[in-house]
Amino acid sequence: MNPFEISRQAIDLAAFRERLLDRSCGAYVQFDGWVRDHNEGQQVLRLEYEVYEPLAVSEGQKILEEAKQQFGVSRACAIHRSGLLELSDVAVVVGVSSAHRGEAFDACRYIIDQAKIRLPIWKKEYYANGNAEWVNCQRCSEAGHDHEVLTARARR
Amino acid sequence: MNPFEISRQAIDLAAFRERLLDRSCGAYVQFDGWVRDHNEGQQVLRLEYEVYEPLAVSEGQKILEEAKQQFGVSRACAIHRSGLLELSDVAVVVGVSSAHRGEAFDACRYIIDQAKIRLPIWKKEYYANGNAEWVNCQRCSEAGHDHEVLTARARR
Amino acid sequence: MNLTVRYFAAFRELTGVEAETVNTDASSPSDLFNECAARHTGLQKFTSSMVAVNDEMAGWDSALSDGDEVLFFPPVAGG
Amino acid sequence: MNLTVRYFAAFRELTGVEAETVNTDASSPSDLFNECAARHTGLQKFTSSMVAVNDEMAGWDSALSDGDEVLFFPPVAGG
Repeated sequence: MNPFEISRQAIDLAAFRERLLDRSCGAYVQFDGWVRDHNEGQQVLRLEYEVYEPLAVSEGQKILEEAKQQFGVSRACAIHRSGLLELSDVAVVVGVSSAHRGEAFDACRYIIDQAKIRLPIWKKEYYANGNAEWVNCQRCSEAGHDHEVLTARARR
Repeated sequence: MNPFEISRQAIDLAAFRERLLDRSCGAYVQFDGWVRDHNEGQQVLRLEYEVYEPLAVSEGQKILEEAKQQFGVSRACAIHRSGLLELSDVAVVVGVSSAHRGEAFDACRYIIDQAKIRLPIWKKEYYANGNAEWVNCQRCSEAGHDHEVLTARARR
Repeated sequence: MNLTVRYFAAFRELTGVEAETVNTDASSPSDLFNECAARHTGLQKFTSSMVAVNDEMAGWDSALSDGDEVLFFPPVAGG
Repeated sequence: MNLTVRYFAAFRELTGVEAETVNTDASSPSDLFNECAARHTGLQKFTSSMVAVNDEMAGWDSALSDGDEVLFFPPVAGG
């Protein structure tokens, strides 16, 4: 099984965690990204991930390998959803197991931070007012660039 | 249900996670401490946690509250095992949900770091060679103090 | 030379096009994007837009060859 | 004054005692520990040992009152 996957179905978290189990590991850190009911003052009803899968998978694997190399953790896996998601659905899960906890936290954070800025994945939020909007990457907002709103009418 | 618990039974991770779910949250970070098959060159067969429960619970709750205050996360819960544990068992789980991921990582790490040095919980490792040893706190080792080995013959 | 251009997410919606074949002398993805933007009203390169050539991430100033498939990515937002 | 002393984990195994009642003039947990260590061969206060009085964490130099329950904790190791 590929350590980085794109899934069109709901993520099976129990099965995901199984893949990280390792008797030599004392620490496991997991990050879940959940579909939140609001964003920048707007009430979100659901959202949609568009994924360019060939590149998302190869780039995702690169990120996992980098994390293992840089932090010396034993295992690292991630799954990202594509398609339509409802509130509270798991959009992405990252799991890292290692001998000690410090590097497990660092590696998990590295993976999700990199995934958000490097993977060809786009998120469209559907709002209570009937609009839909492509959401911009965290990096832009954090860097304080002009807010680049890419508005598009909802198609559904 | 108490946000911080001591459990004599195996931890039900799915039920634990349910308690952290929150539609206003986009991030969930979970730390598991697993029973590892080795420690400082010794092969570990199993281990035992002794917990002074009244104080562990009140101090554990304080730590969770501190994390919520300091990092502004929505929910924080933890369960620590007591009694005998086998390899790969979950010894402790910490879960944090919040609007964004940065503070969820920071709060989760704060909770497990504090739990390890403040809670009246002691770990005895049972080794392949028949010995058993009380393990000392991380802080001592990290501070580079003399290694304080509290050896005791295994009773079982 | 002939290139295939593919648009994703907001870019696809702004152009109304998923993929198109273009005959161009553009020397780089950056030049090519400007040509495409001249044809498609509303298409503009946002900060942190990315480009891939033949399924590999590429620089905006990299070289292009006949037959390349050029992918224009608006700012990504995974997770 | 009369105090109850409780030993945990390694301390319990080193003394062979879970709890004992002592009559003492010890002015602090630190003094009390030294008295106990004189009675129980092998008992010694390791760095980062902790003490609780009446189920509250306490300082080694805090005051003691008649009837207090004093808990001696060897270095903790949760998680």
